[in-house]
Amino acid sequence: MNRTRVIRGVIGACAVLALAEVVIRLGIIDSEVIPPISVVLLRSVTLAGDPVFLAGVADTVLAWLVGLALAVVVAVVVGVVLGSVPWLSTPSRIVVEFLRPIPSVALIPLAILLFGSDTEMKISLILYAASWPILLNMLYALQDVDPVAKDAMRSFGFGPLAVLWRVSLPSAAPFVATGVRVAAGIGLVVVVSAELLSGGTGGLGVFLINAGSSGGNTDVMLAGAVWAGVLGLIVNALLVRVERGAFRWHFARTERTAR
Amino acid sequence: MLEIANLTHTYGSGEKAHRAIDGLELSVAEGELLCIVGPSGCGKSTLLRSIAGLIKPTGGKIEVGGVTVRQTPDNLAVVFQDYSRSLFPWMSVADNVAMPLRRRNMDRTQRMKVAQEALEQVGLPSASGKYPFELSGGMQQRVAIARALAYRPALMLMDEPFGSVDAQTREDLEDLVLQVRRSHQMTIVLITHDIDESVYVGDRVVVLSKAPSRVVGDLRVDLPGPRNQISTRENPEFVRLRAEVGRLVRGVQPAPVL
Amino acid sequence: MLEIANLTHTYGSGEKAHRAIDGLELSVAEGELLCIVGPSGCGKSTLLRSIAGLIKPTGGKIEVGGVTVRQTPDNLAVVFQDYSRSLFPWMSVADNVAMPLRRRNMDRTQRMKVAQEALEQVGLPSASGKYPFELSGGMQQRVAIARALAYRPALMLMDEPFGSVDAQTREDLEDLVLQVRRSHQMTIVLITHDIDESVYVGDRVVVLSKAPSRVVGDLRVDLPGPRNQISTRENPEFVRLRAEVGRLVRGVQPAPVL
Amino acid sequence: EETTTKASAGGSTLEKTTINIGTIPVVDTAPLQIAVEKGLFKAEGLDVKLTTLAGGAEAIPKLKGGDLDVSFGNYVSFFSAAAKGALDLKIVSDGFQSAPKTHTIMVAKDSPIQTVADLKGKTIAVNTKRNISTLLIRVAAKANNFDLDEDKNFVEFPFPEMEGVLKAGTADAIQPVEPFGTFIGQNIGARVVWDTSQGPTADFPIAGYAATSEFVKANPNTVAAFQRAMTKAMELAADRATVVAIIPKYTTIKPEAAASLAIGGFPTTLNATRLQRVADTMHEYGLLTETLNVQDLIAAPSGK
Amino acid sequence: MSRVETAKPPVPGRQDRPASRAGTAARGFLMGAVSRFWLVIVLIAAWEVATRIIQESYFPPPSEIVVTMYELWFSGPASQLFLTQDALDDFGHSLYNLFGGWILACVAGVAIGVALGLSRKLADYIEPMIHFGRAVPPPTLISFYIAAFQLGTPMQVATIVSGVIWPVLLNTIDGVRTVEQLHLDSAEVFGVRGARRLFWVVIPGAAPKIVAGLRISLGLALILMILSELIGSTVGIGSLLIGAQRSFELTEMWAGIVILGVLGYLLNAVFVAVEKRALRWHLSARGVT
Ligand SMILES: Nc1ncnc2c1ncn2[C@@H]1O[C@H](COP(=O)(O)OP(=O)(O)OP(=O)(O)O)[C@@H](O)[C@H]1O
Ligand SMILES: Nc1ncnc2c1ncn2[C@@H]1O[C@H](COP(=O)(O)OP(=O)(O)OP(=O)(O)O)[C@@H](O)[C@H]1O
Ligand SMILES: [Mg+2]
Ligand SMILES: [Mg+2]
Repeated sequence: MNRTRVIRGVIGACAVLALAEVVIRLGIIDSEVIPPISVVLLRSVTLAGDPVFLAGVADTVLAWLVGLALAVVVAVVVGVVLGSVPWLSTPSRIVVEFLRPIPSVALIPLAILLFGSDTEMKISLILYAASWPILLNMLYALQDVDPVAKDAMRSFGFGPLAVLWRVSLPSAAPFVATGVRVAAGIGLVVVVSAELLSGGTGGLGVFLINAGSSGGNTDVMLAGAVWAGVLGLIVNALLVRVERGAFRWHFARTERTAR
Repeated sequence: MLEIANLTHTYGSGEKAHRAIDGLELSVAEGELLCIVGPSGCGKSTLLRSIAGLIKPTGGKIEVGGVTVRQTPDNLAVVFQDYSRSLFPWMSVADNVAMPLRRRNMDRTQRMKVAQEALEQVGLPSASGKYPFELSGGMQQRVAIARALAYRPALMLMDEPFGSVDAQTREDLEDLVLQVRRSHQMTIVLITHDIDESVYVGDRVVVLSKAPSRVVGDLRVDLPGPRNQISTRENPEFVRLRAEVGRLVRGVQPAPVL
Repeated sequence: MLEIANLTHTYGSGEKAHRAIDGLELSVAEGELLCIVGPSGCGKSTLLRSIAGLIKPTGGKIEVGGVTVRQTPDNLAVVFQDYSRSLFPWMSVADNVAMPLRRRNMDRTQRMKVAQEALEQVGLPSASGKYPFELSGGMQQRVAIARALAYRPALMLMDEPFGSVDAQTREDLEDLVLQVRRSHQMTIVLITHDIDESVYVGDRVVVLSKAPSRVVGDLRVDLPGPRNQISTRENPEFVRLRAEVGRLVRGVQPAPVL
Repeated sequence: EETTTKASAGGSTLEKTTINIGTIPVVDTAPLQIAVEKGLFKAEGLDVKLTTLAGGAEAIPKLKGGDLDVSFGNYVSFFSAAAKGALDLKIVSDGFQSAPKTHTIMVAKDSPIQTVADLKGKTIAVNTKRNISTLLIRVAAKANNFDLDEDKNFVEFPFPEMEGVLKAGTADAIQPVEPFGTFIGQNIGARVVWDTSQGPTADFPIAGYAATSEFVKANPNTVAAFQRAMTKAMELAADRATVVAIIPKYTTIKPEAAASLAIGGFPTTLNATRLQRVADTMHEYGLLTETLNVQDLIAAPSGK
Repeated sequence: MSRVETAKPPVPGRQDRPASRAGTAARGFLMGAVSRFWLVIVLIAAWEVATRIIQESYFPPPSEIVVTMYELWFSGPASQLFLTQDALDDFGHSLYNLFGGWILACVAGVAIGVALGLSRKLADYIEPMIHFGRAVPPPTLISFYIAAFQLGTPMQVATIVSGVIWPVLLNTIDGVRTVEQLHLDSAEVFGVRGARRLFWVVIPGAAPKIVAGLRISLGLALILMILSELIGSTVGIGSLLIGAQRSFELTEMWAGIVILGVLGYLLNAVFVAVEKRALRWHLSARGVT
């Protein structure tokens, strides 16, 4: 079961790569500007043996994971408050909606100023950008909780907090988890972009800036893209694993939907 | 125990307003088992939810144990008509049953023991480790009953609690409720569509009119206890009461369908 | 019409495996109304879902109209046990009922007319504009019945279709089903827990054992038609059959609860 | 890092021995790399940590936030920041000045654009807008009697992407710096339509090293030590071979390629009059609303 | 966003009590406004005070930001609704790209998401590539954009689409996979299949989750609009914001940030209003009013 899935994934990836190679080789996309995928892939492989590159990736991944973890905590806490404290929720939603569309890119100088170290700056940007999908999915999921289940809880005399903790949150959890996976992708994009746009002492993006210092190195940049994608893929797979373990009830119930 | 005065509830407003209950008066004594029967859609579940403080009726007053109901009264348990949605899908059956016991200052072992006992009482000794979706409809309904029974509330509200189980199990559950009520001094309000059942388990049967509902009949059931599925149902008084309730229910029916 | 041979279904696998149906054999003739009774959790709904092609049984064979069931057979309707979850919450009641009629090449006006008629037949003439959540449990169940009836399927599967309605409405719905069956040549498989009901509406009553379920009784109901709620139920043959079914059901019961 | 060690390299006490310096991996920063490589900072008792910047603008908040003590950056960014009050800074060392072929305007081989005048109304790719690049091009345009709009005629692309930009025809012209200019010329035969290091912008000061006034004031000895090291490095950088040798060590440029690059000047003195040219040009082109007295922004070495 | 998820049951009687007197109505309105906006007011006041105390050029006080915003954008002639020419250029261009990109992403995201949600097999083949793709940072792909798209709107719309499609896609997949089983079964037994099943059952059933995705992506679209104007653009709010950042016009930069916030708030308000109509069944069935 799981094996077929992996095999299919590999087939899919190969198909996409082959297609991209053909598109570039045939010049459908300007082949002078970007190198063929095979070249990029080769370069990605050689990069994996470069200790400087690996150190950069380690820096990036560290900031990413810490930022994501913080984002989950912050978003869940804010989500709980917004979803359960009525007098605070309406007014704070305005603030949330105001803050949400502000791009982290615009905040880079401010973040640089406010946070001493490079890593802190990156973490703060991830936190800012990655919280929103989790928060919004959570608010929608809280809305989607079966009222009969909540009533059942309430009828036994449990207070609003217990209802929240024991009914609303568990029932919202699977969708929040989807939000976390969305956020993971956004977080990686933000951290590498921030490194590329503002530099720093270490990280995948900084490695790419240095690599681009001689020009004509599009393949390195694209190889960086490949590695970012691979990291995203791995973390997504891990998160799905965790989800499947934690929400067995959910997946068992919904397994049949997709045929 | 339970005092309802001039209860009125209207769903929605403006054109779509629907008056479900209209000036309903009812009182239930401590330890009594009251059965409520009435046509489908008349407002029985609405009444139950009002007593449980789950909806705020638009008019009138409900007192439980002398206290006006604003939120859910303490020491209450409800078996919902929509039992399958009232179970928590992320918890095993045992956890579902044990959940309310957290309010009873029991440690986990105790809770699990009580839950297992309750599950055995409803005929599900081996369901504890399963998830609700792995059970049949009737089994889910019994889990909901077990959850309410294990909680040992002072006031138990049951909305068609035996609708999805077979005849034999139904009788067993009726007897179970009677027995638990006896041994734990519960007050029970039980909604049912089965007229025989209402007379068999009830100390009193209240018949509601079609919506907007009012009380159209209030019969005291004077049958010797403890009741017995065979002898009680053969008792002439039982037969008389059953016919009486039937007449009342039919009397309030809308024009026959078709 | 319906041929079931050596049907077996096991849920899950390994340690948690649960065999719900074990080598069940059953055949239903064209135009027949078959009632199935059996203890709670014995596998009735599983059987129904297998016939409807909603689950793939782990063994055996089902044929509907001579064709082996792989996907859902054409011209089928089901009233689910969990009726409230089977209605579409985003559609009005009328749309819910009219929705399957899109396959019947009707235009919107016709569909709405048929839906309204079906709703009137089940005693809900004024519910069409409402959403399902605005209805009581029994009303939702009747909407589910109306949806199936309006569709006029060749084969209708009903899983405890009258469990949430009051006694009077139940009788009316029983008669409605009989009448529709007569006038439209439907084959109906009806699961019920009410033994009286099974004998009253059925041409045949099949009793299932507890899980893993097999057929333990198969009774032909030879009562004069058209049936009538009063005279039929007074017929000595009815009384005999009822007792017979009751005995069969009790015979397969697990040890009494408590 | 804030520890003040008594190191007596220049005879005086250094207030701060570890300094963080922001740099960009381009030819312009060769002297800084030479200073590191040859141990010039060490000799002054300085422990230098280098941080890669993506562009000059990020230097300002990093200096302000204390992330960097000294940073490489272009004068246009430094002067705007100072004039707009974004940062109270001092230039502590000159860095780089243009020379023939270091800052050119290039077009594709088969482009119809032959002279600067043909750039009128065209789109030109620059690394950063409102910065030295656009200024140089606008000066060139002005010399040909037309104006280029800071927003409408320029688009931002990173230097490494400029080759692609020309190839794909995304922009009509590009303004690369070395090494990109040379490589793009070699790779795709791009033509230079204008060398900006001529006329009003000949030998134009491009970039230098800045610190906050606060830092300069609090760490006079450290700054002096830095300046001494840099001056020596600048002197060494006057020898083209030294520069060519260091370039492959901090960029990905191959040694043989480094030899073909155009290399600008590395001024050994920090001269206010020269830098004033930049400020005045900025003022003329509206990048500064008022004139700026560069003398106030200079922390000239006291020792020499 | 005014829906309040209260832990208490809905109070149906509250909204049907007519305001007896005009005074009550006015007071009610005022109370409503206060209960809605008090936090905003408090925060702005705190911001003003804090920025005035720290006197930091990177953090100008909001009052100055508002003045700059007025000068930049809202001091135009009445014939242009008081918008300046700059405002018309910047907003027009940015919003055009924003909506173009967002709508394209939504359509594509929902379409692909539904397909992958419905077919496990298809998902097995394609999903890994999706999780790969969504982790690729746009700046690393500049050369690809240069090769594939023209400068200006095409490149920018492509950037926006490639950034905002993911939440729509993932939420749609999740939504479709978790449609109530019994709804699908009901459709199945009544022979509702193919397009009908898709439009009448699957999409409405997944709608609440899809809508959450659309809403996340709307905010993200604004962000990507800025990112897309960062590289290879000549006009637009993002271009202005970055220009201001580059030339250290910090108040102008903040004006850009604030206008984005305001825009985001307004877009969201419109979105919620539309959503409330479209998902009325869902909200009222869930007791959220
Ligand atoms: N949320 C709601 N919004 C609007 N109307 C409602 C709502 N809930 C119930 N009603 C209406 O109120 C009336 C009473 O409903 P209720 O559920 O109390 O009936 P009931 O007596 O429990 O019926 P049943 O025996 O069928 O369960 C019904 O006519 C129903 O349509
Ligand atoms: N999804 C499932 N996973 C595992 N076991 C299941 C599942 N669905 C049903 N079962 C088991 O299969 C058996 C038969 O279930 P089914 O729903 O067919 O019973 P039923 O005869 O319809 O009972 P009821 O009268 O209570 O509705 C039960 O013991 C139940 O626990
Ligand atoms: Mg009810
Ligand atoms: Mg069943």
